[in-house]
Amino acid sequence: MSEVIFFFEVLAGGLLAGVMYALVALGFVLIYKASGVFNFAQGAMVFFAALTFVSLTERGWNFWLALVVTLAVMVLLGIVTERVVLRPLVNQPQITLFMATIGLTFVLEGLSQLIWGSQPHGLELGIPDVPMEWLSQKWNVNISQFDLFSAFVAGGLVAVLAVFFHRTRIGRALRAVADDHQAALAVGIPLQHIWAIVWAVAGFVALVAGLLWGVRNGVQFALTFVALKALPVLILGGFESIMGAIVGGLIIGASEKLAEVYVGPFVGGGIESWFAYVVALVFLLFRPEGLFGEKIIDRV
Amino acid sequence: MSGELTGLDTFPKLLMHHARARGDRPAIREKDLGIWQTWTWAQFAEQVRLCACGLAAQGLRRGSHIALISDNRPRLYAAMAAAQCLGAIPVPLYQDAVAAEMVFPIQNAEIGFAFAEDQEQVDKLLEILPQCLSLKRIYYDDPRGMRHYAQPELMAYEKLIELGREAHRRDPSFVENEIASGAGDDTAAMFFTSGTTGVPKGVVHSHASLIGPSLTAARLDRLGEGDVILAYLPPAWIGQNIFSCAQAFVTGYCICCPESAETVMTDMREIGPTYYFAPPRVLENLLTQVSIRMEDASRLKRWLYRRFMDVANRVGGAILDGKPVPALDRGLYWLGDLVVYGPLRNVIGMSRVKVGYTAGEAIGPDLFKFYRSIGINLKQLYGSTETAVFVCVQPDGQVKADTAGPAVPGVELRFTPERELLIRSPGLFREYYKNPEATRQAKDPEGWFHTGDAGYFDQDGHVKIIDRVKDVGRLADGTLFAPKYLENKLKFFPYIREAVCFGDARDKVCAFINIDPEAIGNWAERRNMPYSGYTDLSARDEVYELVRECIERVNADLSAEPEIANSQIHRFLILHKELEADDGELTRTRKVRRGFIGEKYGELVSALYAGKTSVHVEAQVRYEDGRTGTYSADLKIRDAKVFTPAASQRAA
Amino acid sequence: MSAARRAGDVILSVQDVSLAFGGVRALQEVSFDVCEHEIRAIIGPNGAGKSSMLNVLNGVYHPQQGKIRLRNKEFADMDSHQAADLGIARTFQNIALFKGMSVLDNLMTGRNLKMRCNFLQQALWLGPAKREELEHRRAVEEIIDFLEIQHIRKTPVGRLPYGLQKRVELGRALAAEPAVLLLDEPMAGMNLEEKRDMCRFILDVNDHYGTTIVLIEHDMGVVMDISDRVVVLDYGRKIADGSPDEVRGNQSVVDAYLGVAH
Amino acid sequence: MLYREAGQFKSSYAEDQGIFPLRQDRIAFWVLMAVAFVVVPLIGDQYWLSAILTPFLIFALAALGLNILTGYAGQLSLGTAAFMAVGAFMAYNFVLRMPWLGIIPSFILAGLCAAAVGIVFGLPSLRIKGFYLAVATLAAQFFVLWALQRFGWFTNYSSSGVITAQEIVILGYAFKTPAQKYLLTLAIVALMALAAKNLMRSETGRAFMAVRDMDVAASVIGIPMMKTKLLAFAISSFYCGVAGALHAYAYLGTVEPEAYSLDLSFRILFMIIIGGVGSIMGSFLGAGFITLFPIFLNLASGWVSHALGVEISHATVSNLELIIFGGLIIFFLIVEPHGFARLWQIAKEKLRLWPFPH
Repeated sequence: MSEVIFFFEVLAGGLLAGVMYALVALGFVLIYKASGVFNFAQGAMVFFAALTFVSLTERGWNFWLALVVTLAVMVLLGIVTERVVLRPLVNQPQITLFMATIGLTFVLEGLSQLIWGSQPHGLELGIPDVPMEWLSQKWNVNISQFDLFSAFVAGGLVAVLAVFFHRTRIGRALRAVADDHQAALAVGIPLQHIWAIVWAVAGFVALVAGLLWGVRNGVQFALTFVALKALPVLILGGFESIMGAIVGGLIIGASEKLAEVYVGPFVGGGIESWFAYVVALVFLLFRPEGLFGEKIIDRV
Repeated sequence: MSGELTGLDTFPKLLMHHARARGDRPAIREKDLGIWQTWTWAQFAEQVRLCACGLAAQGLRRGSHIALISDNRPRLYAAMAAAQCLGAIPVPLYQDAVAAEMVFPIQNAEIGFAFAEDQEQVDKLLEILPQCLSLKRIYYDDPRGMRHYAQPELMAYEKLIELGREAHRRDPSFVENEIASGAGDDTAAMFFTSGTTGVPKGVVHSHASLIGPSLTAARLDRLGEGDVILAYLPPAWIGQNIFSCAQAFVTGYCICCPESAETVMTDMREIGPTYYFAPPRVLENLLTQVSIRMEDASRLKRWLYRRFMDVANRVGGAILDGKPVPALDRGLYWLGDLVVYGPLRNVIGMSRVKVGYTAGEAIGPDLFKFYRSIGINLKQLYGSTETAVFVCVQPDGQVKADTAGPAVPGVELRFTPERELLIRSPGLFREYYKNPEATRQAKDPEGWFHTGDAGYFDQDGHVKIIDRVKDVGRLADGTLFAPKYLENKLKFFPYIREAVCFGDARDKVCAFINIDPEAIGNWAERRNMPYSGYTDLSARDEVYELVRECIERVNADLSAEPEIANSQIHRFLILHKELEADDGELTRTRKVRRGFIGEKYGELVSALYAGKTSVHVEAQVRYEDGRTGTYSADLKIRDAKVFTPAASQRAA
Repeated sequence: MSAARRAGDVILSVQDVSLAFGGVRALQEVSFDVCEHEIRAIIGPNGAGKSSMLNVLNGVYHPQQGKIRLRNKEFADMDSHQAADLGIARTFQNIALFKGMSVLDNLMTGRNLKMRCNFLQQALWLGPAKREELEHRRAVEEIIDFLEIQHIRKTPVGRLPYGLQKRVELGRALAAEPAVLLLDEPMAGMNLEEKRDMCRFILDVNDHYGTTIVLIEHDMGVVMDISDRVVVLDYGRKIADGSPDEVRGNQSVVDAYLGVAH
Repeated sequence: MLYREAGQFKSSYAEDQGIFPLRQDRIAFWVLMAVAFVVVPLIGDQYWLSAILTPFLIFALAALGLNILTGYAGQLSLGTAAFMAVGAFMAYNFVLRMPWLGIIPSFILAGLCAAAVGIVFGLPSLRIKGFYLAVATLAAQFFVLWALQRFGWFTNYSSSGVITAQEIVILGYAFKTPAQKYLLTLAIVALMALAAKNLMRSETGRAFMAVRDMDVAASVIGIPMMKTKLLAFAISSFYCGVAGALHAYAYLGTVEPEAYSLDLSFRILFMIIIGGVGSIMGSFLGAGFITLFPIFLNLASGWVSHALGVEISHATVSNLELIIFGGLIIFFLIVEPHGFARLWQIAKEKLRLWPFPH
């Protein structure tokens, strides 16, 4: 019995961690959907957002003020990125844009540490990272309060984004762009604005992810690596599907935790650094277009 | 003849000599399939031997003629030499001629054999086959598209070589025997003159008359087996034949055939010939290209180009001639050579040119100087089909823009009182084929060839050709009047498109001018002068002023030449319309028809001589869209300054 | 002109081929054959299934039903590598050249199946690898000469104008010395002069190398002039098959081209 | 301007297909070789040889490996460092466990091991392309490092996970001094660069580029997709493996798996972006730039702090380095996506046509 409970505990922990992965993956998906850019800098954006926020609060700023200012900075960053990096590279192959975002990663990493210093910071949002009392009392299952909170935030974010994409004019424009750049241009949507907006939204998502991850792991350089966690999620879920990012995140999170617990000991542990990738790869071999991607037919 | 070549009095003998003496050296290259495919002299000789055997097996006999219609290709030269081995006479025909133009030569020489480059040439020959009953065999070089031709006359060159191989196996000494029985006096080749008037004439040359001048000229320029030439002009023209065949056979240098007519420039750059010939129009096109491409260059490059071309203009020619030049200029020129002239020679493929010749028509002094100033040893020569090209050649160090140079050693020159140039030389043709009447007219009993060209010796003994004798007139005071000479001088200015000079039997020379609308248009634009077209420009005072300057510079030049100093241009007008071939004012080859123009615009001519300052014209104008209208205006007439002749100055 | 050309036995035949993408039926029970040395055209209005047919012929698409017979071998479907191996080469409607490579290299890739040296020999540029490379260069130069593209030999294909790219693509296909050459709208997007040149090259290829040619074309006029026999497709079905004259007179062909409702 | 190519014509295909068809280039190349092999070891000091030139050559080799895969065959990889790690640690193990093999065979075997690992991680390339593949190569990066750290056999059960490369002895001759190590590295790199050039101008290279440029067309003309892609992975990884072995033996001496982190993979990717994707020379130019640039930056910060009298901390310099690197990557992608190699090529074209612009 306790083994079953332990299993569910691990599973739940994995799923909740998966939500966190999904949150980062969401940022990738947003930008990819709207601009076809695989934004490797998403991790650096998470780091940049969290570091900016935490540095502001440490300087005694009010939580909300710091949040708004950080958001403003992220929006500005999105706009600048669009102007300086993406616009000159329009019509270049996707791989080129991808490499440009690797460059952007370096710039952001350097910039954030240059401005705020490279020492690690702790971050508190007021929600303790302790097991939910009633859950542990009633079923003896340990699930972190903070994890649940994160899950709610992520869920809320997805809901907001869904509304944004489907109900607002800008959202619909974004989807139009994702479907066909030429068509979007033809109906008179200024592509540059769209891109700037989507980068700003991605910045917002990065901020949220940064805060949540910051609480969990502390705000430090290692935060940039969360992006690496999100990549297998993307492979699994497909680059263009918000739903895929969520489901992929859950699968990766769960399988990773389970593997760590049940397989890890046999190979000496530490497998979470690569296990997610292997899951994704194995998956890919059977379904190259990802979970929610469309089957591509090569037309010649 | 030098020791090495003693007894080698025919081309086949020379060929076999080179095959022995420098068998491994390249004889002929062709850009084909991406690389310069090369025949060594030994391979060339072998190919010729097989081809000769093949032709003999096919019935080509001593003294019969074979037509060659092809661009410059190694196999063309092989076929030519093969025919000569057998004592047969190659008759190269212009490959761009239409079929009808080939009928006369083939009938005239009763040609039974023909070598054609490709399907296009074969088609022409097949078209005229019914008119040319003598033509029995046609060999083609390029089999492309020939698969379905079933005519019995046709045979691929490869097949001919195959036949030759068999025949050679049967009788290995056949070709050598045939070659040995040839002699220098045998006919080597026949060239048909283009025949601007009347029917073409076949100019018959013996081996001796081609080898002699070729050897003399090669010695003059110290050509040797290391030299390279690009064969890009029609082989039917004697010049091409001399440069890429006769002289190669004499010296053993390498002939290079370009890939196609379009790639001549690239091929030239790759090959980098050391010996070069180009008619003035080719040089002019090249210079135009240089100018156009330089205009697109960056500011810095244009500046460098302008600066250093100034230096080159000043001292380049002198340095090339080995004359003393101040050290500073020498330094500047060296620098210019590093950054401008050297690279320029390189990109136009003339880095390695030791000697370059131009001939055929008058060359503009600026054009001529340009090439010399950037260090290309371009020289002029004078000659014709009948004289095997080399009559006058400018030796190194005695190069002038406006003469043809002194006579080549062994050539005798003389001017008749009518100023016609007469020539006696070892290079003279034997006769016009089957045209004793014409032969008699051209070659007098003492062996002087009447060139029909008028000219005189300048102070240094260089021959100066001014015009055709029949066009040369006299002014009232007896001065030589060579209208074409004057007109050419005027046309060397970019602003002047055409000029028509009058003066025969009159007291002075006057001229009609056609401005060049493009050049003048550019000039006007640079000066922010709005204009509506040719007619508008031609009436502008500024333009008159510009043209007057040009004329006065010509006059200044003329004043230095005692023979024609009095034919300076006194008065001129700019015609209100461009001279057109459609209106009968120009020939189809764009030569002015002076007589016709003089009659058509009689009023203008009389106004020029009557001393008026303007003349009224009323004319039908045909617009570009085909409509006609009338034009009526007063044409201005202007005087140009004339200079006291230099000779009389000195006398005074 | 076609009467004079010698057509041989059937080299390629298609039997009852059907192809569908999801619910879209691109080809329905199409059958026809191609004789050796002939120029066989497949024509039809837009969306008739011409391109699909071509893609089936060289193994890019795999039909759900039907058979393809090449010489004496029968295939339910083949992959494109196998097709190339059997001597089928093709060009594409939207030029599919290797943009980053020169004309020469593009043509050289066409000969990859004929190259025998392994990569180690190539890395060392040893005798056999070098010899092989140079031999094939020579063969490719013949094609360059044949197609009159000497002047662009070393130009990257990306820099060439459209018409020349088409010609280079034809060259790449020819470099494989194919038995059957599939041409996918060889004249699409060309001006009149380029079309005339292309026609000449197609006829020359057929004549000089004896290559069997299957071409699809949208523009009827050109095809009728150069092909020996014509298959007409409409909505994935074969509606006519015969000499150009027969096809031209066929009522259903006329209807298909004029857009008469079925 | 410096070129005088009139008269440099080719009368055989061998000449025409030569690596340096122009005489001036041949001369320049041999002069460069003479300088690299003779002059540099004579005049180079320890620091230059061991801290700059040797690593430059090693990174150039790794960049060359990546360029074969990414630049020529079009398969983006982010796992270069992992293949280098395989090379380094396997070389160590071969020398350790089979000392009779000798250094060079050990290096080759290490390279082959890297190639094998490359093939395994290249397998996904048969199904996936582009970013998906790039992400898949990250799996190699993480898995290999994990394995090296986790399994003691690789490090000969060294407690710290650090290995110390054995002395390089070839046929009884020991390569000890920086100059000796430099020369060994140079010789290996030169030979491998030559081999790469030969490969890229042969059928293999054309097949790579065909797959890169238009994979459907490539398979239609008979280029086997699987073989070509896996071969690209194998050759690329072999180069990276040998570079890794040299990295351990000729440069660092002692290495731990962490030396081959994702950071190094990125660094090498930057080398080919800045140097020139799809260019052998570009690999060298890029490696040179990325190796020299931090040194220059350090020097420059020294001058600046000296001039302004401000102390610039090491952290600041390394952050600046990040920013400038990142900025340069973006700059190059925007201005000249083909990097230094293309700039070089353009300059050369200009010089050949001088004074004409085109």
